[in-house]
Amino acid sequence: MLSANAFDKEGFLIELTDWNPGVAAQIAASENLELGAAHWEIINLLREYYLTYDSTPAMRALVKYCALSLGPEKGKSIYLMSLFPGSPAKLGSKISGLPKPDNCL
Amino acid sequence: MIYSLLVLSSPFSGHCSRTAAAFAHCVITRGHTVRRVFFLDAGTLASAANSVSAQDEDTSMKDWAELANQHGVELAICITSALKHGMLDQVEADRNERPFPTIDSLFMMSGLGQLVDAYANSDRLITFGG
Amino acid sequence: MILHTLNASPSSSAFEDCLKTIAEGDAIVLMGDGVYAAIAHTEVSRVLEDTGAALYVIADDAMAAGVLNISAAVSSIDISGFVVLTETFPLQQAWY
Amino acid sequence: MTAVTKKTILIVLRHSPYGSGLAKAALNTALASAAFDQSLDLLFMGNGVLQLQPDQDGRVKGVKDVGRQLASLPLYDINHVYVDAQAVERYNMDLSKSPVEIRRLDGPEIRQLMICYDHLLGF
Repeated sequence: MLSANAFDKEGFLIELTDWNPGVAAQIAASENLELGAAHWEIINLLREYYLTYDSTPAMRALVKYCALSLGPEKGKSIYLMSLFPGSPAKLGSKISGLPKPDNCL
Repeated sequence: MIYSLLVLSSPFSGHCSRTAAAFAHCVITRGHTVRRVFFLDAGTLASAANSVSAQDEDTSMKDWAELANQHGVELAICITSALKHGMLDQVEADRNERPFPTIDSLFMMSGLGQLVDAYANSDRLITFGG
Repeated sequence: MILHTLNASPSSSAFEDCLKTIAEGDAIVLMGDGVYAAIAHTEVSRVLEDTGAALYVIADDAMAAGVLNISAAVSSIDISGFVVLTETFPLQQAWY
Repeated sequence: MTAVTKKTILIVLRHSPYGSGLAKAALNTALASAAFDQSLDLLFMGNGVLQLQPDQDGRVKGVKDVGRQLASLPLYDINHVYVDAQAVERYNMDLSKSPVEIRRLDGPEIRQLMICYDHLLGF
């Protein structure tokens, strides 16, 4: 468990290198989410996206990336919403230990 | 016609930022509308509330103030560029745990969506860079 | 038709890129460091004339730079004149 | 955001990736435009072609890698990327492994392209 001061006011990790699967579960719990296999599939994809494109995806890019990697059924915003309610790109990125998306997008 | 301006120039090098302000005034004088002035990259420094210039040098701030106060022109600064350059309003100062705001209240912190909205709804987009 | 605005010296890549796209019927407004392209009897001013574009310089910017011997092919305008050009030309490309 | 009318825009990128903030500003403008369903294309001209330099690694200097970020453009449905053929030649660039599809244009073709849009955004 990381202490509260490892996170900023919005719950994003301050040091990205602190991230590990346990931290993901901790962030998810603070958002009232329990991570299952379906969540982990997306979390791994988000981390792969970050390594490939050096950026945190906006919703449009995340949906398309999921469609390309996991097939059309999972490349839908409704599917991502069911796993990460509200704002899937933002919440998913937060849990996956990605940098906060650019404010301007 | 409806105009929008994109200002990329720093107010501290060259004349371009001030030219943009003068341009906006002339656009209004000629009977057109300025939908928005959007400041991006080094252009966001135009909002620096605490910038100190030599007493005998003009700054662009009073030109922007006149546009905003007398003509109601919206002065929008890109939040990502602004934060990088140390330009924060009260909300961003609080959110990013900085001690105080640094931008003049004439300016509004905005997302790039406001630039898209500006050009999508304008007959002319005039860019000022360099 | 395109209204080009040049805010960089004649030795810059901005100037080079501008020349690559400018055509007869276009207009160019020289501003900031771009005013040096307006100096009379230079290779650069001849190149600009050869484009067939209408040439303008912002008078204040030229004055500030000490560019007084402006090529006869270049018209001096104030900011209001610049606005008038943008009314005529639907597209502006900023080179800097 | 008010209801957005759709415009066609060309973003003209003319500066090297790390020499200024302009490459990043242009990229973000492109992504925001795509997010709000505008019809946009990209033109890399002059030194701007250096943004497409293969094997760049901004991470070495602790900054975002412009090349890798550009590789995400197709995921934002930005599919038309044009380059200034003369500039590509000047820097002897190999664009064969580019993650985005690129069309080379000479000077007159660049001008022909530019006049097809509602707005030009020069970065």
